[in-house]
Amino acid sequence: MQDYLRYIPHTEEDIQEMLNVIGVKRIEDLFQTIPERYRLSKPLNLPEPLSEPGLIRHLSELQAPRMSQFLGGGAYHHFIPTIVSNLVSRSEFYTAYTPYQPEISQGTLQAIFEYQTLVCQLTGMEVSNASLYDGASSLAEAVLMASRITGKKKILISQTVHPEYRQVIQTYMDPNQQEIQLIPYKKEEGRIDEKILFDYLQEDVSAVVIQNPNFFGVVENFQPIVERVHDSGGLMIVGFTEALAYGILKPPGDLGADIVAGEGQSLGIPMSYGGPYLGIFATRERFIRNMPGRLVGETIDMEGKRGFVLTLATREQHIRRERATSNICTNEGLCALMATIFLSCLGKEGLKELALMNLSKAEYAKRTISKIQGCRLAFPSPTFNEFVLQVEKEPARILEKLKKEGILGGISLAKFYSELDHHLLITVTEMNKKEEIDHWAERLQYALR
Amino acid sequence: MQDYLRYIPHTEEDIQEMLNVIGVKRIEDLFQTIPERYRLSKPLNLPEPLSEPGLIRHLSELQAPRMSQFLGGGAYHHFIPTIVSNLVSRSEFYTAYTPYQPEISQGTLQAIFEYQTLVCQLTGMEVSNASLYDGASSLAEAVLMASRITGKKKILISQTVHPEYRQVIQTYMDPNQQEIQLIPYKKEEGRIDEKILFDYLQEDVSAVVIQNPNFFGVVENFQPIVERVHDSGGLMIVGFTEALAYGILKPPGDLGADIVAGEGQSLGIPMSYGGPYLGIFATRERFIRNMPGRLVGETIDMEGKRGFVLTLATREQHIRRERATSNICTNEGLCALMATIFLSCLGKEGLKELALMNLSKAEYAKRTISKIQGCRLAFPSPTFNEFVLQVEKEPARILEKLKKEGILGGISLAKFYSELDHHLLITVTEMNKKEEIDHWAERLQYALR
Amino acid sequence: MGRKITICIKVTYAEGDKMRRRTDRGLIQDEPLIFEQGRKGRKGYSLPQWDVERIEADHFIPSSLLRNHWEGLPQLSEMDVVRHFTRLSQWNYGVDSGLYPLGSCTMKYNPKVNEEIARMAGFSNLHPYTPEDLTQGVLRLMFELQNFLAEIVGMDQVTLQPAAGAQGELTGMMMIRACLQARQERRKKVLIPDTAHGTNCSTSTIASYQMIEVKSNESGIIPLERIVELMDEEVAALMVTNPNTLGIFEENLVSIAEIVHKKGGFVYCDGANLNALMGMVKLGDLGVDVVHINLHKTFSTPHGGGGPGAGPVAIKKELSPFLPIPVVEKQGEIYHLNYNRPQSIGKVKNFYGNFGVLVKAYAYILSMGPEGLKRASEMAVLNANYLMKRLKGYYHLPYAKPCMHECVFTDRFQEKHHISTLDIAKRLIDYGFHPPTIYFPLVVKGALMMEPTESESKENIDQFIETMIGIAKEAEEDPDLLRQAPQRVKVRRLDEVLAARKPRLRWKGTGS
Amino acid sequence: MGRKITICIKVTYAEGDKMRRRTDRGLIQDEPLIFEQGRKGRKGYSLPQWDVERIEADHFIPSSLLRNHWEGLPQLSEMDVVRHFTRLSQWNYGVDSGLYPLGSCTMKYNPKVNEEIARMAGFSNLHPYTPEDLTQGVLRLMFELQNFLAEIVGMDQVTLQPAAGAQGELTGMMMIRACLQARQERRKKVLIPDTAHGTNCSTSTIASYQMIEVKSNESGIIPLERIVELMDEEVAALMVTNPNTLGIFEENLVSIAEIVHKKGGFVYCDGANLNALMGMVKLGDLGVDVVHINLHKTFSTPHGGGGPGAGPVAIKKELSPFLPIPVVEKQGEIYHLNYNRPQSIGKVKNFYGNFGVLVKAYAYILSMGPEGLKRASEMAVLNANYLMKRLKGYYHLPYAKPCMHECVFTDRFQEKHHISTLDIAKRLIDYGFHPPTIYFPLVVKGALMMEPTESESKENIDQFIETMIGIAKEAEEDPDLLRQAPQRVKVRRLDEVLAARKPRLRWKGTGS
Ligand SMILES: Cc1ncc(COP(=O)(O)O)c(C=O)c1O
Ligand SMILES: Cc1ncc(COP(=O)(O)O)c(C=O)c1O
Repeated sequence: MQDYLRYIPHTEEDIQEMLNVIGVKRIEDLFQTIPERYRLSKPLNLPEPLSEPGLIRHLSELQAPRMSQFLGGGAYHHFIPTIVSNLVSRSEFYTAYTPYQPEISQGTLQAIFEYQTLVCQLTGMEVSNASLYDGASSLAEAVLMASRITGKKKILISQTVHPEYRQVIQTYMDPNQQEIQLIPYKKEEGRIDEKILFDYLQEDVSAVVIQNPNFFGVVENFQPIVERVHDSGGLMIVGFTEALAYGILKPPGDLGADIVAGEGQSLGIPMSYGGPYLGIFATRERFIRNMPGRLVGETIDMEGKRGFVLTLATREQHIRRERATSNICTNEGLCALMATIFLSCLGKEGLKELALMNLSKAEYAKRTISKIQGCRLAFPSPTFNEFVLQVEKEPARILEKLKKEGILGGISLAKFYSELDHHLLITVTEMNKKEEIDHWAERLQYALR
Repeated sequence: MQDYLRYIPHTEEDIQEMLNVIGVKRIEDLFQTIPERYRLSKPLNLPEPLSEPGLIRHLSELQAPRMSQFLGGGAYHHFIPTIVSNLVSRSEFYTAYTPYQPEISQGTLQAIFEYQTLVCQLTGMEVSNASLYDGASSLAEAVLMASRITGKKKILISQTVHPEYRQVIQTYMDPNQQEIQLIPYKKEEGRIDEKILFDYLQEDVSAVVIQNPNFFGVVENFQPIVERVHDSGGLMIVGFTEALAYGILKPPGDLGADIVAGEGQSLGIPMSYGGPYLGIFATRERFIRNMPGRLVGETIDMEGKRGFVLTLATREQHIRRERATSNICTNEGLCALMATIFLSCLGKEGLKELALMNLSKAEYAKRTISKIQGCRLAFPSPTFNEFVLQVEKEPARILEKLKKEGILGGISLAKFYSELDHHLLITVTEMNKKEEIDHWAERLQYALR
Repeated sequence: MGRKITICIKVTYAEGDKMRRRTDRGLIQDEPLIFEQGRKGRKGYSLPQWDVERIEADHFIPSSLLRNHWEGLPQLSEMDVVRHFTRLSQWNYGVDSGLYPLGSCTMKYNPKVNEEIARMAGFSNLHPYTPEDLTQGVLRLMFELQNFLAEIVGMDQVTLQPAAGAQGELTGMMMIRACLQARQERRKKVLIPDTAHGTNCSTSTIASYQMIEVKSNESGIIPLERIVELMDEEVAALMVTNPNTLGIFEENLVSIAEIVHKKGGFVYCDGANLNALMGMVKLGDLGVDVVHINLHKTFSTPHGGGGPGAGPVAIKKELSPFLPIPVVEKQGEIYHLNYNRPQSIGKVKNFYGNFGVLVKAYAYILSMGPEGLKRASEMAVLNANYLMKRLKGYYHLPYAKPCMHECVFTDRFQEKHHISTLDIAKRLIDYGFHPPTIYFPLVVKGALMMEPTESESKENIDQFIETMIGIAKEAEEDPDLLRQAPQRVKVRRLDEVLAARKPRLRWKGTGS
Repeated sequence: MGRKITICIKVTYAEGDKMRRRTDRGLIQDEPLIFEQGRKGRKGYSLPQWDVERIEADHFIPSSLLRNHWEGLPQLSEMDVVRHFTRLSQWNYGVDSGLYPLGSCTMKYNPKVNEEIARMAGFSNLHPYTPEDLTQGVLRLMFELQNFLAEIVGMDQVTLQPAAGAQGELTGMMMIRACLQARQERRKKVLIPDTAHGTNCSTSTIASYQMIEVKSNESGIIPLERIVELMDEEVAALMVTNPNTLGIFEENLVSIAEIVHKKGGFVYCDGANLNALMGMVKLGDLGVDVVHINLHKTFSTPHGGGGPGAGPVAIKKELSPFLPIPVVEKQGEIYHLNYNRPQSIGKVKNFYGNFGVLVKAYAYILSMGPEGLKRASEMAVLNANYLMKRLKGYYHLPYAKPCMHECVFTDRFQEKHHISTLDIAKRLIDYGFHPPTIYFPLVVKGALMMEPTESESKENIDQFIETMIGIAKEAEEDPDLLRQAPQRVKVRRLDEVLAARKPRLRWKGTGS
């Protein structure tokens, strides 16, 4: 079946005419520069092509079943207004390349300019780039940037930063150039232990990295930390996995953060089994030239009309080559557009209301299970839409039982923190209806018997 | 909850400012012209508004389950290329009104011009309008048009025309102006009985209406009829419910039809529980001025550039008022666009291939059940993708049994033809995989035991 | 080589910031007809795989009945088809492009979520002859929608079958005819005001009634006296549009209805303008016996560039026996389709109506709720009155009284500069607005009929107003700008006379 | 009042039918920034209904940690949001708009069906921490895609984790570093040809290697002798792009690889240009140890206006232990994610990669099959050679030899008319084509890098060719047309110097 020809318009006539113009006989003649003996003689070992309807059928069958979800930990189940997916489906947006030719890319460029502004408003920072890959790599870029700025080696990272984010930072870092010191959390609070942090906080520290809300869902209070970090000549880096929290939480910028880097998936981007997501990256104006990633700036055209262009490219790989601030080229443009539409649609009231709904639902869940035997909140500290539950039975067993009821009841923390071997990370969002939460609690109670 | 305000942008400030400009105090003052005592004092008795996610949840629950289908009879389950739904979702198409302002409607206008051309190519006729409501009303309009042209009363309609189409014709007709004579079908062939037809075919006959393929799926041979109709001074009207058949069948135009009117749903339009569909209507150039519905024509602009406009509007209600050829205004524009994209995408090869696949699958189904005890083909005549099966058990019972297996096994003809009380109309399209047909046949055999 | 063309975009810059959302140069792709493209052997499709024997048609069907040639039908790659229709779309203007004040058409915003919902497989992929026990959900949807609409217009029953307003009219008039026949009455005439939409007139003809035109009075409504004069036992019905096409509420309707009823006639109401009345007044309370509703206007289903729409008809009890079949009914908890209605007028359409459109209207009503719908009507009327107030003085207002959802101006003031309604309309295009409805209703010479709808914010309307004022200025200072308009779009004014004189209604090979 | 602007659209008419698909006037809506719109109290959203008690934040969280003010964030109705982004989209140019010969970017058609599939709820709504027994389908998809890609490039294993090409490079170089470390080797240098893409250079830096530039020879490829000279025990790897950014196949690669290997180094291949090779040759057979693949190029996933993409990395067995975690594995009939790989470089990204992009690439490969992919490469190369052949003579061709999927011209011939590559590129816009990649690769002065891809029909390419020839004529006869270009789009050439001199990177109240 040659249905793939719908993607390749050449008829046999076309091919002949073109070969004649080129002055060769056969297609193969065009591949002469490939050494004879390496040219493939037999077809690739791949499945025979599927028809369009066959393809649709096959892939529908690979889908995962619908479940009641209480999972978070870096990916969140939030409502996405219909217009978000509707508008990003405009082919002028998604079939375009990076806007290297501004005159026919003003749509993408203005949207990114709006995105950069929205990120500043959300984080309380002064400048944002046009996006990085995801929260984890964004945080890693922040760490590298800090070292470029301070010229120092040591990075202090709170243990309450998403474990996978820490892994990515580790990978990005050059063991010979940088050194990581993990800062433990207060067992009773689930928050970074400032005392220990302050002990490590010396002149040689390039940056302190915390996450807020942290991996346990706990709202960190890093105001006291910021000052000390600055005094010691280091930079304060604040990461996050749940951008929605800033609908009600004080933006890190207001608290003195130097770099804010985190995940934007909650802002209108589907969970898609882990990607594509949105790496948010914002900092202070004075650090612009050290910033990774693309930037869109406002300017005027030869008629004096306002327009937008990619700017400050001298930081980037295609100009600076080996001396660039980062190697990023393709970023997450369309996801940034989704976030832009999402935020435009919600506005300040909507974002606040949505955040409050997440908080209220999580608190409702806490109240509900507070009556249950065999489990307790691990940390009393304030949280946003996630919290850690300590259980008396084997977590894996509990989750297995809930799963049988069609519920993904939480994430077992054992694989991330050996000491939290009887702990579940529970996430509750606006998508969990009251009855759903009650049902979950009820099945949990049953499982804990 | 006032989420409906997302569709109504007025803030309280806006309202005040506007009222001030108008010079009234309260909104109610704008409705003074409505007699006091009739103005509603209490809110409409309707459900409280749903949120967007609530709405989505509610309507998903109203959906019907997915079934294995062997139903046709005027609505067909065909594959719709993804690009069809994708392209008609461009808001410039679907949020526009009828193209009364040609300068900013060239997209719609050129597409309709292409549609009109494609319909002519499909039916073998000379002119097509921009669409009517559906096959049934289209056929009714054909009958009215014939009377306008011939000035005669009597219409001869084959009993093999879709029963619901006949009902619609009946409704549209003025009992005082027109009169219907049903022409029976040959019991052994399932085709119109020419002899009886010819007996009725007198000078007073305005038109003869047949359907091809007819309601039994049988391919009619009306070539001999056409001549006689013309001799008697009447018009030959050919209807259809399955447009795809013309991928292989000789177009009615080639056989001398004067008006071709039928259903275009098979051309890329979803079944949607019966609508919206596409009323196809084509005729001869000499009848243009008597034609119902909108027409798009080619012309040039003041710079001599090719463009398209609505034309010959002097036939239409908004100009001709009570002397118009029809009262149609809004038609099925977007469905016509779907058909245009569908046909552009398939092209002549594709359409022929698709038609052949329908034929081959239906014939495969025939062969498969030919071995089954307790059922037989009611009519030996050639068919396209539908055929009538005579069964020895109670049809309702059989269908009920199949339904329990997740199969919609056919349509019982009893409610349409009292004499066909042990007959099922079976439809097989390219969407019925071989295994599905085998399964259907196997369950049918079981049900016939 | 080739000629130069000068495009004057003066005003775009002239008014500057005062008129913010303005038009600009745009790059548009020319695109030939689909038939002028493609090549033999190219394909843009993918069908299900062959899993049964492929047998040539003439094996089953006599070749005399088989197609032996193909005229036309293009052969393109999928991408070229996509580009073709993408480019065509870019020559269009929709509600999502900008303000679309097309009077009598209620071009309100079409919610995207409703489009998504209508596309759900359990609706779009559902065969109309699916057994009722599997379609309880969709039957419930239709049943509830019937009730919602009945409540909104204050009638007893509703049929969802008609595919559009005009077919709704026909259905309504057929029911009236059937009812009269059942009463053994033969009435020949229908009264229709001169402000009526063309469909009213043509519908009455198809329903085989003779139309009697009723002149509206100087304040734009039906004069009671005229009805008193004209109404007799020959008259089957009065067809009235309320609010009428001048955007004016028919104040005498109640008394008029009484007269009509006294003479045994019916009052048919064209409800296309229902967007002004939701939650404010019920047509049923005003003596209306039959009313059709354009879901593609009041209930936000998109117009699709000329359909599909849906024109449900609401009636008073008396007409119930004559409703088209089937009627969606509920018995206990079970919904079903009732075909057993001997007095029914039959069917006007195959199956049950434009279900895909009904889904969107149902979703819209559920999203709005009672206050939402009322608010919509209030704001629609507010917008129209605000527009009317601010434009009067610049444009001639034939009926100077508060309007409902739309208002009608004329080109009288501009005549002295030899500027017509058409020129004004075309100039609006250069500013990125869709023109209003023009030259309708016919009773108003050079009518400009404007319906902003509740979807438009004050800012949007202010921009439109400032543009209209700017155009009025241009008409005095530089009228040629208007006569030359539009200049900024793909094609300039088109030769409609040529189109009608020698109609080219299809592509005919390279000749075309 | 305001000024007039003359737009010359000479050539649009000049060449007439010879160049069919041409541009035209278009109506474009100006649209302010989202922040310059909206009003307090307006809303464009609808959240789930409150079904639990609504408690103010400060009840749970100390107010010192709560947001006390909002700077900016707009408040618009849903329709105004829809119009805003609809209008913005209309200022853009995508593959669906027209020919997009952006060299090194492989702007092929993005099949719509793949977009639909990626949107299926069972994929898009799936949480990454869902237990594996529920995600067997998606794990199978990833596992099979790994194998497909490995087969296509002739390598042993594949990781799908990298989010884009550059991250793929980093992942690959990290693995090489890790492998060397495991061997207790400390190598400091990486060899990179001067034709390389910027990401290769910056990646080597981030991987903390010192880059040594290798000059390419007069026929555009890496000279064997230079490698012989430069390769030593200090060199960790050679990063080569094949076909290279000149669209030329690196003929010496096999011998080069031998040398590199002999000295204990690795050959890293930038596979961004794989679209030329599918089914023709396997990079693995040429001695490549690591190669990254841009799914958003060769495998038709859309570029999204700058991402998301996906940059899987294929490797030879030797490097397997160092693959990022988790690795998708199959044991018996069960697919699972293996985190237990002690030597792994760790993770470069959260979770498993850009799954939504992977789905589209998987669907594409299944639609094409082995012959389809081969055909794609053949036609991509055919199109490029046809283009090169027809344009040479009109534009200077620095490397006059058969090319692969793309060809590179320069502005040398036009220099004498003081016309630069930039002028040519901008003039193309006026004709409705996206310009080629310009001023890259850096080794070519004033480069015009053209990659038509297999999606374009002969007619489309002929139109582009005729336009390029027409522009060459214009450069002689009327060079100002080029210097003034583009004239037909929303904005003319933009002041990039101003943008960089005083950066305005965000809206700052009415100031901006
Ligand atoms: C007042 C009025 N009545 C009837 C109609 C006809 O409705 P439809 O176009 O849906 O047939 C219209 C539509 O323009 C109208 O404006
Ligand atoms: C040759 C080459 N290598 C690497 C890259 C970087 O790929 P990405 O943009 O996906 O990071 C590109 C993209 O332009 C490229 O053309």
